[in-house]
Amino acid sequence: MLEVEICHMKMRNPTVLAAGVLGSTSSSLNWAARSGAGAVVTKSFALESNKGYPNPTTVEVEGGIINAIGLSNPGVEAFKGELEKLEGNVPHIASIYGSTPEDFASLASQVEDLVDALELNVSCPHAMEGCGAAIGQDPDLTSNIVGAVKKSVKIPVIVKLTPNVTDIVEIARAAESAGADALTLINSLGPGMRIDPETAHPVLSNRFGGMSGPAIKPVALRCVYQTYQNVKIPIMGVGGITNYQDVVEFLYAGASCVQIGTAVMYHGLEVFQNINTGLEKFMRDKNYQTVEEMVGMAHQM
Amino acid sequence: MLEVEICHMKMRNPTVLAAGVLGSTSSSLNWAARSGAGAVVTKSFALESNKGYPNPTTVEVEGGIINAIGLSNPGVEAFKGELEKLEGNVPHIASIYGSTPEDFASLASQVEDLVDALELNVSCPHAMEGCGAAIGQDPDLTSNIVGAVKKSVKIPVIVKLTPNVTDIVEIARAAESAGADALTLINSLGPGMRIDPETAHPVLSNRFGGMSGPAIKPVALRCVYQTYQNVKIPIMGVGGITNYQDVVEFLYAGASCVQIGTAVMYHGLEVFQNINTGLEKFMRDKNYQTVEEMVGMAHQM
Amino acid sequence: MVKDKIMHVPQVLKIKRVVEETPTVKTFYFPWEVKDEDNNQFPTPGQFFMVWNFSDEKPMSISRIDPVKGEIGISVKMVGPFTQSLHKLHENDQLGLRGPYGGGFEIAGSRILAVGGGIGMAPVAAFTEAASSRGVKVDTITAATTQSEILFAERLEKAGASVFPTTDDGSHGFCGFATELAEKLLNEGNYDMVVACGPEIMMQKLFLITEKFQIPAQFSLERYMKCAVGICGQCCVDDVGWRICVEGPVFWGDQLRMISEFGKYRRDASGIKNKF
Amino acid sequence: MVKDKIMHVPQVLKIKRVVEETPTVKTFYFPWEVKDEDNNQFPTPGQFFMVWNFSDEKPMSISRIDPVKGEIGISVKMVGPFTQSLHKLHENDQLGLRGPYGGGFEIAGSRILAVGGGIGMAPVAAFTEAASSRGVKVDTITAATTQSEILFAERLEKAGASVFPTTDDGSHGFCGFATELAEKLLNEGNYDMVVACGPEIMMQKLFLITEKFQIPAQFSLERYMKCAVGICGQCCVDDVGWRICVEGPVFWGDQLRMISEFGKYRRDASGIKNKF
Repeated sequence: MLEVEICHMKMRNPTVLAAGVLGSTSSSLNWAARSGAGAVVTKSFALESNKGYPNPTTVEVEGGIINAIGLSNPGVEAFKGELEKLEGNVPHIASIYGSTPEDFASLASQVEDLVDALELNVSCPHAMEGCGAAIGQDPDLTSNIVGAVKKSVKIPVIVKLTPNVTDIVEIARAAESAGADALTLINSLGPGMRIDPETAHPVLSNRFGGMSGPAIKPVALRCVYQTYQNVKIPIMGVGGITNYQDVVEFLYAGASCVQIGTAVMYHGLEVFQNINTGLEKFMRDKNYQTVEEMVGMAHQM
Repeated sequence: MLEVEICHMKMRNPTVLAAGVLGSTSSSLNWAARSGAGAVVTKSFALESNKGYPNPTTVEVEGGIINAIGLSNPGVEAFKGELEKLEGNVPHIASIYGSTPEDFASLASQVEDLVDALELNVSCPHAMEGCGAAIGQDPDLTSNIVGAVKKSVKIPVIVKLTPNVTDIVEIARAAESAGADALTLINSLGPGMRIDPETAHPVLSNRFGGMSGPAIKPVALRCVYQTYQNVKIPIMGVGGITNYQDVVEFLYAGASCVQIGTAVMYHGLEVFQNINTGLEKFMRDKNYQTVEEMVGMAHQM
Repeated sequence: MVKDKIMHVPQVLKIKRVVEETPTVKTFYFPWEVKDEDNNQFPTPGQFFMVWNFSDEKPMSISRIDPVKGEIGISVKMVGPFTQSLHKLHENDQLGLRGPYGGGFEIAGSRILAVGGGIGMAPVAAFTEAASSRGVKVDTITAATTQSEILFAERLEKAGASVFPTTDDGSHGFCGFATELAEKLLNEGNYDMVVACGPEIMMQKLFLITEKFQIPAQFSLERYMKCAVGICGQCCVDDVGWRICVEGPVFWGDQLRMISEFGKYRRDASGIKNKF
Repeated sequence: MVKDKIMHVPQVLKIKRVVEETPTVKTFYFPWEVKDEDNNQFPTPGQFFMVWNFSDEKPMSISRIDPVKGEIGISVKMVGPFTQSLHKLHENDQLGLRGPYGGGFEIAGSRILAVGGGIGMAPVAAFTEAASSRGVKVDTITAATTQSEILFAERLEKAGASVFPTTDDGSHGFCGFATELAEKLLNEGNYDMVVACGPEIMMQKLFLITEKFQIPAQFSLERYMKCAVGICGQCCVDDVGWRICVEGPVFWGDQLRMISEFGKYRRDASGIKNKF
């Protein structure tokens, strides 16, 4: 009943472990799959290793957290060792980042055989120089990167977009035109900041960090709704989802499935099973046969 | 001890009633002043009357609310009747909106004698056609409007900016170059959306509404911090402030004073007095003599 | 983080049943339960809900509160497009309820005169039942234009109140305005308090009468509403600034003295003043 | 909305006093009170704080927990730039503490062997005091390279534990590794449980010893940490995936069997594996 299919990937349920939440090792990805996730996305990795920012890299705020981990990763060579050990009967999606179309294309080719799809992280609000949101805020750059990756691999290419732009629809259209097979909306919001009132120190070492958690759900939902009206490719909704009602909202707004991240902080990996159980009950009560029936329903209202 | 001065306006404390919160009548503005606000900003008004959007216009979300009132107002002629009845020993700031530089200039001249300053609302994320954030997302339009208003009035001109842009600093600089005397950061965030899971209906009649409340505080704080580094004119910080610690964060980030809005929903108008009491105690503990000493301190860390 | 209690969201409920009270008034019953894990409160008489029909949302008084049956009733008079759309609804149709909002009537004293004019009878009925069930003697004036529009008379008799119907055209009960009957009863009886809801002109007259009798009185006011959570300022009243949705809708007589616009004007959706 | 409980924010506190434990270890005491209105919890032995010196933030074990005095102690061994900067701090200087995080040691059984190697004595000391105060007989091995580095011996004797110092160079107490002494004591005594914290190589040997003796044991592990709230994945251990900051840092021996990287390697800030 909960099965969905996105870019020809069959998922047993519509809940996906979001990029950057655990996911830096095969161990944690396999654990998420065992815990009930319908698919898993790795933490973003690049050609070279990166230690990320000094701590503090995460601090709580009202309704969520802000983080500036800074895309730490051991580099593609080491990460391939992780990808080789992926288990579980779920689609595995590799999140990759870089600063040029060539970076992205090279990464994509190197891991194509080890995963079921790619998610291009062109939208990290706390990436270091030349990576991250700077790309996803520019339709041309986005388009070039998507085009380069599409040329170099056959597996589905999903593009994760930042909400921190004047018009997300413009970027979504650019990604679609360049051949993206699906979109993930949204990466973390803001960025935001927290200052310690005792000392006047910005808490994060990077000062600014991307917001995630329930507080960003309304914005994520609007981005999904707006984008659904303007593109044809499927959307993975992400942003503040913590319970099955949230999933229902995202499906109604036009997401074909959802990603879950910060909820793991509040509820642990059990959150996947809890959401799926709740969603199944809801669908029975409402006489839905498939998740797909619910997708985009808010647009008929 | 709490006194501040912004654009030569003396305020007994740094807490200002934000535009759009109560403020549609002299009665409610006077009440806010009596309740301890250091200054008050009116609800935004325009040349002509406007009923705004149908209800629902407000709904709660995690850490705040989203609203799409739609800039309802009785028009400048009727609103002048309200401005004439303003009382209290606090600066009165008129928030105005329109769709052209001429609209803004005309409004400004008409009310110049009745208030101490103007706040230009070029940033409402749920304004009707041609007003609102569409202006504040365009540096040239913003610049033209600020320039036109500056030419037509002598009282200080404050510009309220939207965070819903790729780069808020660009807009802030445009406003400053055009002669703005101060900036108010930020207008409501997003916009965001909420969908009823029972029926799939978007809850707001306008579907999208601007987010306010504690959830947006980290983004507001980052906007203030970032803008403070790039402009010389003073900043009024606004976004999710509910207690004196929040005020301290905004002062440290670079705000010269703060505006308070959605906190009135949670705590009533007593929020002004409570914040001021807390702030004064904090300043005594920390041996601050003036609020000004605290402004921008986070930049020295 | 401990999960927020989010309260200001319409809760979509199925209509349990519809009662046709008069040719122009229907009462819609909804299940209403208060569980620890959700954020519902049981309303008190005088509170209101924002009622959402999926295209508009308006404040509506609660006319019946039954914690034992776990239901509440909202009575709607057909006066315009919104209420017309509600009147078309049947059992099992859905509506969104947001609230309850505002403060209710205080129950005090041992003999109370309750006055309801037209659909103003909705909160007065809920109050009459609540006060009667606490052993308070309540005399309730239910005023309407004509006999067929008299509201809740039987129900309130059953609750133990003395019901005094009055019609403008004299077709039933006392012939004349509610205020005339109220003055008569106040002259005759020994009341501790008056509560009232109805057209503002009626309430203004009644206010003057209660002043004359120096009897404490509570009045439920109505204004155009948007947010209902105390921030949009739409329902603020001159000159004191109070919000009908938070400080109101029920005010004591001495509070009314500070509401200079009472009986004079109200503002429309854009904020323009309309005289009564 | 009921205000969130926001817990994962550094709380900036003034150092109450600094105790120089050894030439390389200082204990920093902080006031710690648990009030209803704030979100502090009193930590339990084995839990850790993220300690923020305003330029970096690292996990540090709690070495002393005193709810009566309302204070906690964090013992820091000088090993690099971060801990060097901490060692420069004095009374009334400030540090940020975020936490407490992770699960602590469980106190069970009536006779316990506690083993601490080097700065691993920090949580073992807190555990020894907590268990002793509950009437449990605790024998605590405090292991160091040399006599001057022996930690907490006197303090733990006072708490009622039997303290067994051991030094690599034989300058004090038993001469040899903590694991050799532990094996000797396990052979002689009748223990219900072992708890341990120290270099992972030491713990791995100790784990094999406890397996041989078939005695239940708890071990406190350490990994590079970033978020400490269970989402960044930095401290996840192979192959089971558990997070040291949430499922750990203390694990039972049979849990350790599922942590294949235990004693073999750990990941650095970028996620690259470094062998022990």
